[in-house]
Amino acid sequence: MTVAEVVFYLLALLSVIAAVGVVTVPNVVHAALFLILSLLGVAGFYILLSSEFLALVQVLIYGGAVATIILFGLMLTGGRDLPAVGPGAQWPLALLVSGALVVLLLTAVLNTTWPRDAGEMTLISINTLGSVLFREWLLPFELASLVLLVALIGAVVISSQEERES
Amino acid sequence: MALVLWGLFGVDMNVWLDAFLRLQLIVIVMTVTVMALIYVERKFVGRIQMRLGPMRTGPYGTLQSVADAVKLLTKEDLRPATADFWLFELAPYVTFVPVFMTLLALPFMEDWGVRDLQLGLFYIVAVSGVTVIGYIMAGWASDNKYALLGAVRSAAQLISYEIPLILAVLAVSMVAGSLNLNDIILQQDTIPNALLQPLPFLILLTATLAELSRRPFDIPIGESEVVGGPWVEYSGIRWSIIFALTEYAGLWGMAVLGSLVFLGGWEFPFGTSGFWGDFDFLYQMALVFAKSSFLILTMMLISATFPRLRIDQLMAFCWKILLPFGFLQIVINGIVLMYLDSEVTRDIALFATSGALLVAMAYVTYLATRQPSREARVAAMVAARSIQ
Amino acid sequence: MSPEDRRRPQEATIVAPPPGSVADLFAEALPGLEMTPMQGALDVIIQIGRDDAHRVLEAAKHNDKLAFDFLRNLSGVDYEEQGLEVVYHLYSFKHRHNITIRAKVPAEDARIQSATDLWRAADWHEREARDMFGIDFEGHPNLVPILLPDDMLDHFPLRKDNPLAPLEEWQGEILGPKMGDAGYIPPGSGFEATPAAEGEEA
Amino acid sequence: MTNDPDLPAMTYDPELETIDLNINIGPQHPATHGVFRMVLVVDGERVEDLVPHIGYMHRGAEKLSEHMDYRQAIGYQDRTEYLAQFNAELCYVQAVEKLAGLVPPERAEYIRVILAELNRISSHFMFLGAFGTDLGVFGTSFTYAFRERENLLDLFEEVSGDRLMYAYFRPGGVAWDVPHNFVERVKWVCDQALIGAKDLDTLLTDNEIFIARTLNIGKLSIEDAIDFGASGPVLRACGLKFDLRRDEPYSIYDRFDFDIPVGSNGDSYDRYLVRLEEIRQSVRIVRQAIDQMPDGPILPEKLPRALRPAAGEVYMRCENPRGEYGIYLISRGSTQPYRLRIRSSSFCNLAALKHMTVGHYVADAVTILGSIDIVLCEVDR
Repeated sequence: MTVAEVVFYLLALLSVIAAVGVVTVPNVVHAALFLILSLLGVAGFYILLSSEFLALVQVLIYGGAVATIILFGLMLTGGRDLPAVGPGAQWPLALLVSGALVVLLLTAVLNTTWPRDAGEMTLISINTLGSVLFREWLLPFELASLVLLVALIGAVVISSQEERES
Repeated sequence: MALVLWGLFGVDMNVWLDAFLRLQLIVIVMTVTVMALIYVERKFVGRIQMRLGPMRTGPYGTLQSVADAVKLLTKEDLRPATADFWLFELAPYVTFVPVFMTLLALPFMEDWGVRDLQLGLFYIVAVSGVTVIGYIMAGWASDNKYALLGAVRSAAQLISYEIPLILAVLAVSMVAGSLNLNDIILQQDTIPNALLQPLPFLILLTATLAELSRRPFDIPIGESEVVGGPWVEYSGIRWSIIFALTEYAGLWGMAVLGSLVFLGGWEFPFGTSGFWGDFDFLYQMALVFAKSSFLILTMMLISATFPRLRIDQLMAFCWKILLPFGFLQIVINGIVLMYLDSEVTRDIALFATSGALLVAMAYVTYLATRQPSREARVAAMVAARSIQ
Repeated sequence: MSPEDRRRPQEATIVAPPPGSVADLFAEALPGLEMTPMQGALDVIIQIGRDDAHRVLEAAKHNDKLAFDFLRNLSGVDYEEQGLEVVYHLYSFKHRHNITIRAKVPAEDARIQSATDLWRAADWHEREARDMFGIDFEGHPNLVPILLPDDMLDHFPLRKDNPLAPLEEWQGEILGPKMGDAGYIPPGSGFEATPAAEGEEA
Repeated sequence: MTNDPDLPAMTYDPELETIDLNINIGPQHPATHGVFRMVLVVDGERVEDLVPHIGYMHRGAEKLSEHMDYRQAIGYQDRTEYLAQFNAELCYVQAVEKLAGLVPPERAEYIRVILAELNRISSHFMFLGAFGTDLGVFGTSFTYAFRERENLLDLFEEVSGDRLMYAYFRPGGVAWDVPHNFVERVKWVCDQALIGAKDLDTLLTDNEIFIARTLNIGKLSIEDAIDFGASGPVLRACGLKFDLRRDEPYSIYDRFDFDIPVGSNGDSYDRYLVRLEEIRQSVRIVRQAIDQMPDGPILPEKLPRALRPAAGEVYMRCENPRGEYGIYLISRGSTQPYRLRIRSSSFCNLAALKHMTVGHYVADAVTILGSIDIVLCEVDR
């Protein structure tokens, strides 16, 4: 087993445990922190796959900003410990949906031809990434920006509306 | 010593042993630097405030940091009974580790950093952003209103100021055409980036102060408001990790980054001439030391003389002034770099546009914060006297 | 003079204020008002009854000739057998004159109408007078203790029937046997260490 | 847009409302200048409500004075107003003099006025230093101000024998004559105070952040200020030119030429400016007084061993650094005050705190509290 494999399994263990922690711990802030841990573990995978840029983006956006916003919201909602979540009346439906999801994912995984080894992968340099993003896929990229901008303006309008009413 | 160092890192060595030794070295250098910085800040600020600073421990108080460290390490480590155990205990480390990780990518001398990363600049910005999670963990786990308020403030401030920081760094990397710190430094052999890009340099300095929660941006930990903010309940060794290591290692790291990226690092006035042969690293070290010291002392001077901003003013400054001008700088850089081929015209254009933007930003800030002049205020006071 | 004579309070001789003083303006503004005007060391004083107090204060604030817009001070005084008094020191920025209004309040039925509707300054002063003298200011929006602990509602420190605690009295002239010894705590002073407390200390 | 009648009203979900947070600032907090406590109800960073709590320093100075000789009670004035002790003593001894019919000799009057004005300077320096610290200056304004305050305290110690609790004024004059080098020392101290005021002026007055933090913060209109019983720099900052030294002259203040600085806006910045300017005006008064000071006795020739003023009452008020300091003294012919009521200037100014603060940010609450310049011992007495 190479060092990379050992690191991979350690990271996998970390991510999976953290992901399980997200849905099992009763404290929502703990859950959010587990989420951050899980996301950072995923960033580790990217490094193992030699996609440093993706890993850093993962750390910057998910680990830094998004998770912080989630924490921010949770901290201010007051209630600390949620009551233990038991199976509700909708469990057959939930089972159906999650089963379908599993089947879908498995099909996708099995039908994809994977490179046998991480070393055989073509490394995508940041220059390639940049030119692909800003030349070939410029329109979808700009559209996504536009959607975000609209959401941003909407948030500002809604919050300022509340302020004016109160 | 030098030969030992060179021999250690020059030859091929087991990659793990090499990494281990380099890490050990950076830890030692960081610890010493942090203690020195604490002493320097106390002396420097003391002189600004017309007092002597520490004088008792050792000659001219030079051992004060050592004495403080011993005191802090032996102090009782208190934890509030209602605190969240794991989060409270882990928060200082979550705050400190990202700061330490930024140090790993800094090339302090030619060919010498812990690791030369292809995306070094981006790595530093991304990793340092994780610090905020430590702030939030500490603030929430302390079960204290001040800590909570401080955590909320730090979350808002640190995330907001990360964006101008990224923009500033991005502008420079556009000029250099690389995110590798060594490449960026090597391009500054004649003109440092601070001249080509004065506006991003200023943005970086401002955002650094905010990211490090130093005065005048120490809103999350402002003593007269939230009494230390997220760290209000910490004491002893945990507090020394936060205060000494995080704050001063962060200051040092950001100052070195600024001196490398904007002031030319070990490259600028002399270039990689190598006129000292094996001892080149001596003047390189001295150059980086001098430049980063200049930045550190500038930040200390600012933090010793300015009052604290208010959180809304801080956010407004970030979102309404720094951010638009940072974006403008990037757009202009893109146009200049795209259409100007000659290096001389390119440099002139970069300097002219960035300088013009800097002036424009200063003017907009002046307009936004314009207050009646002293003469107008005196006139108003005289007019008021006639009321009764 | 014996110590008892020294302690017997004297009464101030009432000197009528000079004609044309502020007291006359009050008589003009409120005809038929029962009041005793007198000249103090600095200001003109008028003494009125409790039931007239709010009427007089209202006139003092709103009458154009009086226009007392500044409540300098509001204090309670305990005159022992003559009952309590609430004293208002007022100043007018418009006419630059002063007045001291003393409203008599019987000690057994210590209540008076609040002046908070006229001057917001009266708010904290009245709360303090309530703390110290037990005067109930009717119509006060928030008459809770201000200087004293929140539960100290039945004990009025500045009333004359409320002596200083024995601890302070030791410094005075009543030093008895052993009183001068360091650390001696007289029995009954309320400051003796209880055996339980001693056990806890040890 | 919000009030468009055609659109359905936005549904209001109480579950989504931001919770109000109660923040307890004090009694042990670096910004409360003692043991003041305020409970802030904040919505985010905005102060929705403020509940001040005082009384932690209440030591019953009024009650204790009723059990003291008239001269013994002087010491309680020092302990009540511990930043402007001479001013408080001056008010008290004048109240006793008014009742006892004592007239202090000229020299004593000048000594008192000089010391009281110097005390005003030291008190204002204390304010300037602490105000900067409240705003987050890293101790620089504090050390600048304390250098000047130290000069003044040294002088006070030379005169009275104590750095803080002077008990130097007496009904009828002062306790003993000033040291032989008093005149030179006072002149030197005045020069130093002007230098210190200039240093602080250059450090703070035109600092953009300082202005941004104080201008239009904690505004008070003249009408509100009068209604709340505010006095001193808080009242003058609103634009009302009212100073007891000028409008109801006591002691010998009518002999000096000085300006009354007033603000125009009634905000924290104007309060700062007014205090800064008052330092310069006080230096002016001291310089005139030191030139005019005559030789002669410092106590009246016939001074009774035990003061026994005739029955009567007086409300003596003085312009102290923090505003109108009043002593309501009732004598019923004994050697002890029958009732001593201290009208504390900070107490009245502090009552306006809630009115000034609500609607501002948390950080502004600290600024506004600092700009009132409270002395907690004076508030609680």
